[in-house]
Amino acid sequence: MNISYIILIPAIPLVVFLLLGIFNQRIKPSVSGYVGVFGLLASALMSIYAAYQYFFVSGNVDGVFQTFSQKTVWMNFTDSLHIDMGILIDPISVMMLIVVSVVSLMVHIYSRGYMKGDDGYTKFFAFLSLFTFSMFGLVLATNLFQIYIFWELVGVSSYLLIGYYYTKTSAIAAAKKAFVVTRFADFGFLIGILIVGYYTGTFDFETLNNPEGSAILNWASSSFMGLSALTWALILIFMGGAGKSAMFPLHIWLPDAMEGPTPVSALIHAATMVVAGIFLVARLFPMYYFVDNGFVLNIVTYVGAFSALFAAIIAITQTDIKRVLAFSTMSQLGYMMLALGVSGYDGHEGVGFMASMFHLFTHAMFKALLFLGAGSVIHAVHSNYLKDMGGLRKYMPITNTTFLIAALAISGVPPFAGFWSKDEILVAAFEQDKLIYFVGVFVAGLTAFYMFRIYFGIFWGKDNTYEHTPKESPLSMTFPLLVLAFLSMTVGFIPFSEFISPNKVGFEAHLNYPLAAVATVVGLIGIALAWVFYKKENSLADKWAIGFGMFYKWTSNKFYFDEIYMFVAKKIFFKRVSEPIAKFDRKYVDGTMVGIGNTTVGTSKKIKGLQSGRVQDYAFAFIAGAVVIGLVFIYFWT
Amino acid sequence: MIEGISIYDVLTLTTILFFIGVYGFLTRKNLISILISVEMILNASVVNFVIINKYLYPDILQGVIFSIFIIAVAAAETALAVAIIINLYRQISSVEVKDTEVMKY
Amino acid sequence: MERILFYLLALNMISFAIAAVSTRKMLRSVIYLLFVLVGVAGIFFLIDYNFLAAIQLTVYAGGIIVLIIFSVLLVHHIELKLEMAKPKRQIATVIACLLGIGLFLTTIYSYHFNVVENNLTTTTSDIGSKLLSYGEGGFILPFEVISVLLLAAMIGAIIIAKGKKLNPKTHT
Amino acid sequence: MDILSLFILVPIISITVLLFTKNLRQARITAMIGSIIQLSMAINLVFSYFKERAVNDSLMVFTKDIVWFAPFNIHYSVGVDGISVALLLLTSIVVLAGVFISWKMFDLPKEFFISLIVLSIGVYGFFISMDLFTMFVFFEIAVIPMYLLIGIWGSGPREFSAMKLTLMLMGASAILLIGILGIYFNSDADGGALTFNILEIAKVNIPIEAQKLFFPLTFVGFAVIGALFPFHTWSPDGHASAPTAVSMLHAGVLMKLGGYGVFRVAMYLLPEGAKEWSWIFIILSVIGVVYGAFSAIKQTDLKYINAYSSVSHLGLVLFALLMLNKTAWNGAIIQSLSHGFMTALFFALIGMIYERTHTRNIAELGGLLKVIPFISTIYVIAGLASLGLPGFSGFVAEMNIFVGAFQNDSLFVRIATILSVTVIVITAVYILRVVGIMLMGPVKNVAYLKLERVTWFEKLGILLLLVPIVGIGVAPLWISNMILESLQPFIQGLL
Repeated sequence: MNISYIILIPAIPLVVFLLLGIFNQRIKPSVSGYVGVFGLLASALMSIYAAYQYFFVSGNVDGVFQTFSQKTVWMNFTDSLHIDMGILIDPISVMMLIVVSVVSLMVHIYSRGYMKGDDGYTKFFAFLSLFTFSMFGLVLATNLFQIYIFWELVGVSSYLLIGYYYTKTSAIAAAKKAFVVTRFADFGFLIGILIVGYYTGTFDFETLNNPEGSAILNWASSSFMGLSALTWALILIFMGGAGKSAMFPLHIWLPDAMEGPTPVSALIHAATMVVAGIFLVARLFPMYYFVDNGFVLNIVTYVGAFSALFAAIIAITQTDIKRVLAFSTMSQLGYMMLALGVSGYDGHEGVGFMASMFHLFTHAMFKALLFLGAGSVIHAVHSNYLKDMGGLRKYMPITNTTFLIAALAISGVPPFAGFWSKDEILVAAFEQDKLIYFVGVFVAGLTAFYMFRIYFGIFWGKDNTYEHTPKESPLSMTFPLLVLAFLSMTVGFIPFSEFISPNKVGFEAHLNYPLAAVATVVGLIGIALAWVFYKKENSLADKWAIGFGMFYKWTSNKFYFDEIYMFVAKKIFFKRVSEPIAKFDRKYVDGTMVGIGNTTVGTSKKIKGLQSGRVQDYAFAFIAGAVVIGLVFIYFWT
Repeated sequence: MIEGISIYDVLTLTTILFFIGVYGFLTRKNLISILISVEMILNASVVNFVIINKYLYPDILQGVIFSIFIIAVAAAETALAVAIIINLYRQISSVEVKDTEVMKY
Repeated sequence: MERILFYLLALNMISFAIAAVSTRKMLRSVIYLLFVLVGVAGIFFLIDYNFLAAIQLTVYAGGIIVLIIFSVLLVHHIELKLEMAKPKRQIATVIACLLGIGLFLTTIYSYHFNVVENNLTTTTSDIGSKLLSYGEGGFILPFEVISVLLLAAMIGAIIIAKGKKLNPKTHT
Repeated sequence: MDILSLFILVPIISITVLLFTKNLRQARITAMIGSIIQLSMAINLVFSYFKERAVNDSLMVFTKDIVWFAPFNIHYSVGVDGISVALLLLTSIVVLAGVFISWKMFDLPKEFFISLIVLSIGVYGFFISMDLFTMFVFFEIAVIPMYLLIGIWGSGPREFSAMKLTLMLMGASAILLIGILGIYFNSDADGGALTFNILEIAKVNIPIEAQKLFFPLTFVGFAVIGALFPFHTWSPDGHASAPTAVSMLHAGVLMKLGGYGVFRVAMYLLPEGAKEWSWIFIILSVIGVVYGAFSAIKQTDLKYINAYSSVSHLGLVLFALLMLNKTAWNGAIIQSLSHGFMTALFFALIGMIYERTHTRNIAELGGLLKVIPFISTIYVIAGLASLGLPGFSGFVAEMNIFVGAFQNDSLFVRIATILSVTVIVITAVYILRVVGIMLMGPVKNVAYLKLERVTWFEKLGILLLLVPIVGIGVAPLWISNMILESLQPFIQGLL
């Protein structure tokens, strides 16, 4: 298979970025919008073509999906260690290409309407292109270091985009937080990479992931604190992934990241940034599975499950619709992690891996749809808060319908996309660990509940009176909604297991009817509850909230995690570490140096005083000196 | 030779005299007083010259002659010193050491 | 007899010397010095250097002391008490001087002087011929140099003491 | 005239011409032309180096040797390898950028540019010398003008800062001189003559006891100018008081002399000493790395922030040099280059901001992105480069250092490495803090709305510095190969 044209997929957004970035001031906004959209359209078309080529024409040889790669040395470390730049084509990277390009294209189209009239219109498109480019580079990476490079670029693009409204203090803080938190996670990631590089002598995925390869066979090369070095490396790499994918406890940046423009939220939450962590674990899945018998996967499972539950609980109480969606993202990402954690490797055991990827795929579609729909609503009412909304179904029919579809999809109602992927995850969890399965089912119910809570809150509920009557958004915004709604309804029918599996051999996955029925029923219960609580304006919800008391307060404050982190950062690191160090430097280190200087000057002043100019003083010194010398001589001679 | 007096006794005397002069030289704050102390030191040394000449080398006269020279030089020196002191007094109306520190440093 | 005389002289000299350097009256200090000088002359008499003693009396006690007294009277207010050094400084000096005395005396007493017993009398003519002889061991050259030096000192003293004429303009 | 001596001759000619200039216009144009010639020579040197390297595989190329003072065997001996070529390029670029940034130096322009160029002579000479004594002389030549430049054209407590800087560097020189003399007097250990020539000394097995004794002296002597903790305190005050171009040259070039000297003299000539003492200096450099970064978080003066970040970044250079392997050394050299361009850029930008707003206190600034977008955008880019974003030179350097450090498998070094990796987080914090407070947010002062836009010479200066940062970051292979090739003999000497 000829894969050289695939290099164009990331290259086009890069060119667009450079073009728009450098000629920022000289390009008319209308032109820059088109440049961005058409650039990405080209990428998207190529991605689809590549997927077609790979999955249906030349990728599958004797039932095994081949891995193609092309790379060139970018930098040498040692004789064996080097960073390559290149592209790696295998099922998950091709799938990710589609996810990224389609969602990004939709976001681009949508942004043309949403960002109209903004000062930094061109800049916005430049950043979007940079973001897309970084994500393409990340999914196509051939080795750990390349993925790290693009990983960082993804981080910085998110920084730029979250802080897009740079005059808003909250946006600056959010951007900084997102970057620093993910950077902290990257610290772990980087050390993980260093360990892997040192013990295996390579960064290359093909070598690392080969079950018969040296990396996996010799994993137990050196041990540290009871675990092998590679296990530690994988834990640290997972830390990196957890940071980007907003897993507990590194999730705090995600809700704040809502400060960015809504299309950016859609992009971050659906297709780019957050799925990078999932993708990273999936990319290294063979290593995770074989090294130390999948020890690290247990961690992945529990972190994922806990994050899913934790986020779902918080989501129920949030009043900012974007924050609800943010926590729902975190919850769904927890799902994906969980699925990866419970997965096996061969044949049908790999259902978890497949389900995770499947969920990533479907989630990208409906989450993008949810965010863009929310954006459309926010665009109309100029507020993020549920209290300012209600009864909007009359004003915004298209948004209403598409949002409903997305909500149904995420709630796991058949036949929408979310149902299929969530079902596979639950199947995988059921086979592996019953506890995890129950958590999954419970989270599914919660998901349905909070999604419909905001759905009813926005489009039904009380009839708000609006200063400006909300209108349906323009075509440039509704068109992506319609496309994504269509995708959310249909992508669930793709037989994913035939294309994606850990060992790259397709398998048959069947719908497990009892489990599917349970999940569906739980979802429907959630929806029904939401219907009761929020369909009509009533005080039921408030009563329940009071009933939960303390717990409700904790939840709506996100269990005070922000505060804890702020405390650690501000009170401990800034106050207790940084400030003392800065003071210490000025006072003691610098003080010592200045002190040496001052002592010299002081001594010289003293000595200068000795040289008083009074002959008597000199005479005294002379005589006393002569006497002393004489005494010394006599003492030593006799 | 002094009957019953050894050279040690005389030298002890001159040593004490010398150091009294030194003490005066170091502690007095007035130029004339310092001059007095210097005279005392000179005298102590003159006595030494003479005594050593007399006790150890009675047949030559070097010590005596040097003493004469010393006395002459002392006289000249005193004359000059007094001249300087008077001049200084005319300039700054003081002969205290502390007032003559302009040349310090 | 001579021995007693010597001790008397020594006692006299030391006490007047101490008085000379520690009194706070200027004129007294000069007079005490005079006694010391006279004492020195006495020692010269004791060892039979009469000429030297005479010089000592005339030049020192007669000339220099008078000079100093005049200068004192010229530049000093007699009623003033002299300023002394700080006590700390005095003590330090005393200690240094005592150490110095100790040092000198140990050196002196640890050295054996080869004393020649004698009772030679030195006459003035001996000194005079020695001073003016230009043969071996003669002192004619230093003598002449001293003469010139004295002359120079005299002229110098006059010039310095005379000073500049006070400029009436600047004076007022 | 050989190609290397021109690097010293051309500045001397520039100075001579400058002596006859009458006003700012003439002075700056002369200085600019001189620096452009230097830059073109440096670029030419890179190409001729590659050409020469293809046919000549001796350690140093373009060598030239003239006896300077025969009794002590002191030579004017020059030669370059890939490392010096890279650093020469850095110097010439920073000097030219510095001239552009000082385009409006109204006070005593002639004297200013002369001092600047004298400084650059010292730096050029240092990088091309192969003779320890000559090297030392050039080192001193580079340090002295600093005093004048800060003391005369500086701001704030300039006399104090200048004095502090000069005294500390001079103190270091004194220590260094002992080290150099120690090497010199042991250079006849194998029976040859005493020599100052680095290449010849490298062939001699200096007695291990002597190495142990003189390594710390040499190391500290050079490392003080490389801002080794706790000898870094001259740098914040010096930077804060220095005029823009001087800060640029100082942080960008002069501080590199430290790392280069450590590498070329201490490490190369005294490898046994290096092995013996590395642990203590590893501790100090790691402290410097983390400590500099933490201190930077709390500073409010832009120049102080940058000075502390320099302490942190150059701490990494020293740390990498102490790792004693090729990858880390490569990283150290690239980090030197990268830091040179980056801090020079930072100081240039700070200078521009200061010129416009008359304050360097970040608390008083705000929303600059709106009023001076070009400068602010470049500041953001420089910040991102500084925190090690891929695509910029800092990333390449840091990764080389970390991977190299990780090749060392003692637990002590591992821990030190992990501690120094934490800077990628801390750096992010302080960079983003500045960006957040100073560039973003609402415009704090109405007067800022009328700030002057960027001028052409400022733009030129900025771009001159930005291009290599991006160049190394995007395509590191050529420079890393050039350096790696030159590192080979050093590594062999070490083993």
